[in-house]
Amino acid sequence: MKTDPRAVKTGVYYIDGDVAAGLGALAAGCTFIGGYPITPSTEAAEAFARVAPSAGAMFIQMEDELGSIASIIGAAWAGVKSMTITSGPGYSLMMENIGLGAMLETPFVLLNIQRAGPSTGVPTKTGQADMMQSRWGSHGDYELIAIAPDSPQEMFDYTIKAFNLAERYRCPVMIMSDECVGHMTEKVVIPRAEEIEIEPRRFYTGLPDEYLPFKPDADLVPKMVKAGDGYNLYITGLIHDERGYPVKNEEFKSAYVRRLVDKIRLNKDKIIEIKEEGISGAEVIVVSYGISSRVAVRGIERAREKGIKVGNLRLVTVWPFPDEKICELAKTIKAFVVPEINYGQIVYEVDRCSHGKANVVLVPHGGSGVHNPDDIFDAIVYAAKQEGKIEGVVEYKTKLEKSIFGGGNKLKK
Amino acid sequence: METLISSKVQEAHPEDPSKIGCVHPMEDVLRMDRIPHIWCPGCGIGLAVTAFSAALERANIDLDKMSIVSGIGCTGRVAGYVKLDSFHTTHGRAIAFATGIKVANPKIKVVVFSGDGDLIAIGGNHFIHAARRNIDMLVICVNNFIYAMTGGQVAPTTPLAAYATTCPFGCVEPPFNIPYIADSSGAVYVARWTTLHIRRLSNSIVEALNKKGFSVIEVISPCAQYYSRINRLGDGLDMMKFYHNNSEIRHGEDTKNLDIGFQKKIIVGKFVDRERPTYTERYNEWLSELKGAKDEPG
Amino acid sequence: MKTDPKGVLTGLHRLNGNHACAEGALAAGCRFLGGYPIVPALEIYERFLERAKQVGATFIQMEDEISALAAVLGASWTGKKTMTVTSGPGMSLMMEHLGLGVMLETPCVIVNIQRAGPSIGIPNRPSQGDMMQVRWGSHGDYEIIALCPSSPQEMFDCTIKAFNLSERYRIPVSVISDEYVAHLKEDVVIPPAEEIVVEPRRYYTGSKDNYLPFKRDKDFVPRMVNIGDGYRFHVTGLTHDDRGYPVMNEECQEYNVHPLVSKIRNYADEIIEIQEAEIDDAEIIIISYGATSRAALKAMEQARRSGIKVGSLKLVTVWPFPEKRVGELAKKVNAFVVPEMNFGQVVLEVERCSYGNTNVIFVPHGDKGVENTDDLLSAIKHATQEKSVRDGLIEYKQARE
Amino acid sequence: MNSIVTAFAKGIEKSGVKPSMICVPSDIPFEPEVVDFLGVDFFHTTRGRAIPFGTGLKLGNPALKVVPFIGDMMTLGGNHFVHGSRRNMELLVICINNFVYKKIGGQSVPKTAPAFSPYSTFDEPFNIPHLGNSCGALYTARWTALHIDELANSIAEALNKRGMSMIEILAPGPNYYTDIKHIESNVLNFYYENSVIKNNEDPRNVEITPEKKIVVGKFTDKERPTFLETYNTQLSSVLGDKFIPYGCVPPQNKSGGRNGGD
Repeated sequence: MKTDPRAVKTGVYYIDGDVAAGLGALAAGCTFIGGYPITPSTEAAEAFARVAPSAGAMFIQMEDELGSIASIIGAAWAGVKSMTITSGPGYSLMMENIGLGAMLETPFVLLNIQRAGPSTGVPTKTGQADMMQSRWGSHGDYELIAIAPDSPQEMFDYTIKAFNLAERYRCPVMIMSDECVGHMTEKVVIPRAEEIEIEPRRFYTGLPDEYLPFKPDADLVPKMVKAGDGYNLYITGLIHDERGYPVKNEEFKSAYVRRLVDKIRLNKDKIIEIKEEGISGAEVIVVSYGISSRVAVRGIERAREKGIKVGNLRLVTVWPFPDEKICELAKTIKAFVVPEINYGQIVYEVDRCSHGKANVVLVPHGGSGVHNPDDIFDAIVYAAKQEGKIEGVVEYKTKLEKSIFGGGNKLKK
Repeated sequence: METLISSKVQEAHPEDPSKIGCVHPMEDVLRMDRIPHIWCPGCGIGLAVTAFSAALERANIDLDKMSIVSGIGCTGRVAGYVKLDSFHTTHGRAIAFATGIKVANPKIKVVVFSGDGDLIAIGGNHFIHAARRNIDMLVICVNNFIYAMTGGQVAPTTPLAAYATTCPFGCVEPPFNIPYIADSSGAVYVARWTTLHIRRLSNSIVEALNKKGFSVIEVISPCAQYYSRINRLGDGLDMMKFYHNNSEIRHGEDTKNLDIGFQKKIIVGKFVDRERPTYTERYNEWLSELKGAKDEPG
Repeated sequence: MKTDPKGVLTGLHRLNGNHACAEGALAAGCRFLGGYPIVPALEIYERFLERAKQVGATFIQMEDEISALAAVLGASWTGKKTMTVTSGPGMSLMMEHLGLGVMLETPCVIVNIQRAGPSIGIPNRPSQGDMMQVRWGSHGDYEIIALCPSSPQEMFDCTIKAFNLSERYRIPVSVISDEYVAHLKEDVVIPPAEEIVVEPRRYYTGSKDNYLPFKRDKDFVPRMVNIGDGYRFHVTGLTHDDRGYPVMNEECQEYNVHPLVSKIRNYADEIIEIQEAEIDDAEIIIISYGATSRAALKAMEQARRSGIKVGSLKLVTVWPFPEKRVGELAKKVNAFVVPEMNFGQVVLEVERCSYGNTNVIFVPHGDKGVENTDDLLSAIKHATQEKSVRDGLIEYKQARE
Repeated sequence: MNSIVTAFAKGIEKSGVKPSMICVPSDIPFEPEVVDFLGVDFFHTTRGRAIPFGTGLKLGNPALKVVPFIGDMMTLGGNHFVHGSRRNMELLVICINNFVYKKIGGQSVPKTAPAFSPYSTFDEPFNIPHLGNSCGALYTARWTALHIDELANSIAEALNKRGMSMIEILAPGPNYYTDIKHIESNVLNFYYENSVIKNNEDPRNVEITPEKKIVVGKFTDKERPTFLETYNTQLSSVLGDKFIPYGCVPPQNKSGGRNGGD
């Protein structure tokens, strides 16, 4: 399906990632954003608020993050594409309703511009420490999709992709960006409306009396209708059957929640997007995402100059995680090096999926800044030199850590 | 561990007050090692803090038994500059945090000092519930009509048609009348002043500090950097002139008449002063009812 | 340190898990409960409130779970031992303040009686779907301690232990139980007050002028003072230095946040408590926690009777995860069988820590009743037939009637 | 609860609003049969979030009539209520209140709520109509589960009101954290003996206290532009022709649906 031309501000711009995401949302056909201001994500909301009135869209600033996310779930059921914008602390507040979104199989997009945490942390500086939260933050079992763009252009492109995935799989999609990307100003090319492909909502078209709100298609995704169309909907956050009616027996619970997780797990190959470069024949592979992947390139280049065969694997979709891909690669290489702006999150997934076949070196960073490429280079050199197998994640001690907590061993277990 | 802080950390924050080279008359209640503060030129929060500090000296309260809690935002930084047991907590939850302190140890005098976005937008629920319970605390709400810390977004206090970055074509939501909502949810003391009325504000704070129950003082304050700039209202001084010409003291005014329009008249004064049993009193009553004897709370 | 005898109801009692938890809290010296009612944790409030008047404890029912945890953190700084009680949806709302608790290094206990999720789910059915949430649910980097009791007696013991750990490491500690244990009635032995050891708060004792709220001891844990003691300290959820003043740079972020992680990671061995049974000759080990370990132990016995050498590893502390021990055992056994009442959470950690040395079989548990062992036994049989180590998890598929 | 449903059904009928255009976001789980009977669209949301959920529904499709049912008596959702009132969002909020004092009107009444109903025994309740009125709600009323006809009239009236309306219903209703068994049977009798109808009473004076009889009635009925009206006026005055008024043209009905032909 093509998008609405009124919503596409075609042209070449020099804008930051937040603004690009705001324009991307509009281009993707999003007509409702409920948000609450939080540094460093406000620019996206402001950009949307500026262009929305002339495109038939609405930005409403709700009273808090709980209200923001509840309102966009409501709007999605009223038939529009909706999104909210936040950062770490706001994201934590949204956790309960992300579960509701997953349970009601509501398509919506959540843009999280990560900042340094925990708690209030450093509001104006970058971090990547909400990655695990995006997967596990709400209670109960669910699966969702998370994307990590690394440039303003990608913020635009992947916001559109996020909406498409949300509609395709009827689940919340997280754009897990970070402050660096959000506030980075680069060239962004917004194509013409005809060139933007958007996924239509999976509307039900059969007989009204036969409609079952949670009856899945073959790919485990059910079809949706709009509130007010006379379907007499019964939608509940309780465990429910195909009609949407609450059920209280455990067997049904398993079956229902199993479908919620399986609709993502079984469609994983279609969802996952990774970018790889120099993988074949590599002895060390750098696994990264978001802003870290741009910093890593410098470290990789230096290592290649030294003659080390380094591959570069960038996770565009972080969740679902590419288990099999990592598992296969682990068998062919010596080690993975994982630079992250946190003290170890995605690295545990890499560690898990490498099944002891390859060493895993974490290059941590506490946030509030990005890695020193030298650290990544050093870690690659170390990983390439290592002959034996080391169990568990090896935490590389960065220059910054040494300068604060003193020298000691280069690496610590 | 101290030596482990890199030199950069130390440079960023001169620890030695002598470097600044002055002794402030309110040194006793302000953290001089944190001055200079982060507020912009023309901001009114400093005036509110001055009024508060002056009140502390006059209120005849043991400052060691006093705690100040702030949320997030420009005014949220106040806790960091006032030399009491001070807590800078999460966005909107200052009142909830303070409730815990007060209920767990009723001997502590608790002050919540925060902004309009923090207390009334995201923290609105805690505000009305603490008022309903009548938790014994003083809430000073600095109202500058905008979210200033994040760069000028619309707040639930932004007057209709005023501009803000998330309302680039004018605010479309009517603002809260903070004294009215405080009154209707059960606050025992409600007053409003502007940062121009610094002496009256200070008197009001002294009065409220000695009041038992949930007291609210709204302080209208200029935000020269965002609100005034976006709406072309001049700088801090212009706003003060505006307050001078457009505020009217009406003690005891019915709280429903206290709406603030865009650049309209501001009614200030003390509006509510009544008595209601506090949460701790009712809790103790409940305990003694059940036990037949009065129990020492907490 | 000995506990206050007022809170200890010494003797043999028949209590359900929730009541045992309330008794444990009071025995550990908890004197402040802030919360918001939610099924299936209600009985803890009821019990606590009923007993509050006898021990002089304070109770407040806040307007929501967000404020409940905020109030608990505030109360903790007055010197009281504090707790909040909730279930899944409430836990999700508490996530922001869990982060604040970690950042302010405030000791408190969060009891989460898990119910079936996601979202509202089924309020009165057990589940273990919040295991990863408690570890990863708040934004930013932190490490957490989570204890998982499997019986009312353990609810009592773990609650006391949770208070002790929270004072020792100055961190919010979760007791993450489930509806089954919470409503299970069994004998609970409450020892005399003299026998209950409680960890005292790590108070600062030096001069008032030199107090720095976040100056860390060698073990990365700073010392605390009470509000009202005249220290006039400042604490903030922003990244801060030793004085508690915000500093917005990379160095301070590393200086502040890395110890938050290290103070748990480096002392994981002291914190971790696991219970092993019949490990020595085991070919297959069931790794379980909480209510599922009841089924695990039964299955172990039944399997042993039929001649399969099965052992059990029960996680009392799920977080931090006993990486080393699981890694060691992985080399010795043919398979780990991991029953959980969810669709795969802690099993991912088991998979990670077995480094491709053994098969990991995941059993989604609980469909046929929490203590039913059918699925476990057939998973064990399945494990014995598995000859080579496979890549990734093997998920046991139940035979559906 | 049954009597409220009856009143709601009657109210819908009287108001002339088509039930299929009514959406009920609620934090009380309705029985599926009830929803079927009413013929509305029903959303059981997370605790306290019915109003923002309803805000989203309303703004997503302004043609809908959104009626949030609040069972938590403004505990979790208090903030959304005050902000919804301030915005004058077009919602009809029905707030079920099962709080009854231990003693009202000098008469001893069984404690209806255990210590953990939304308010604990030593807590005082909100004066909800006053709170709503002070924040800007247009229409405020309070009835008990006994006043079915009056309640139905109120609902019919409020459904046709443009703006935020609020009806508080005192009912021994199932609240989802209190067990039904705690609710003593003579509560209805108590309502009968202790309530007094005073229409147009100043909401200031309708607080529920042990000393007074419960005042019920329609308290306020004002007029004020709704959120969308203010939005459209303000933006078209600033942007002129560039502005596409929001919600004036009903969104295209792509899904077909039962109302497709209307």
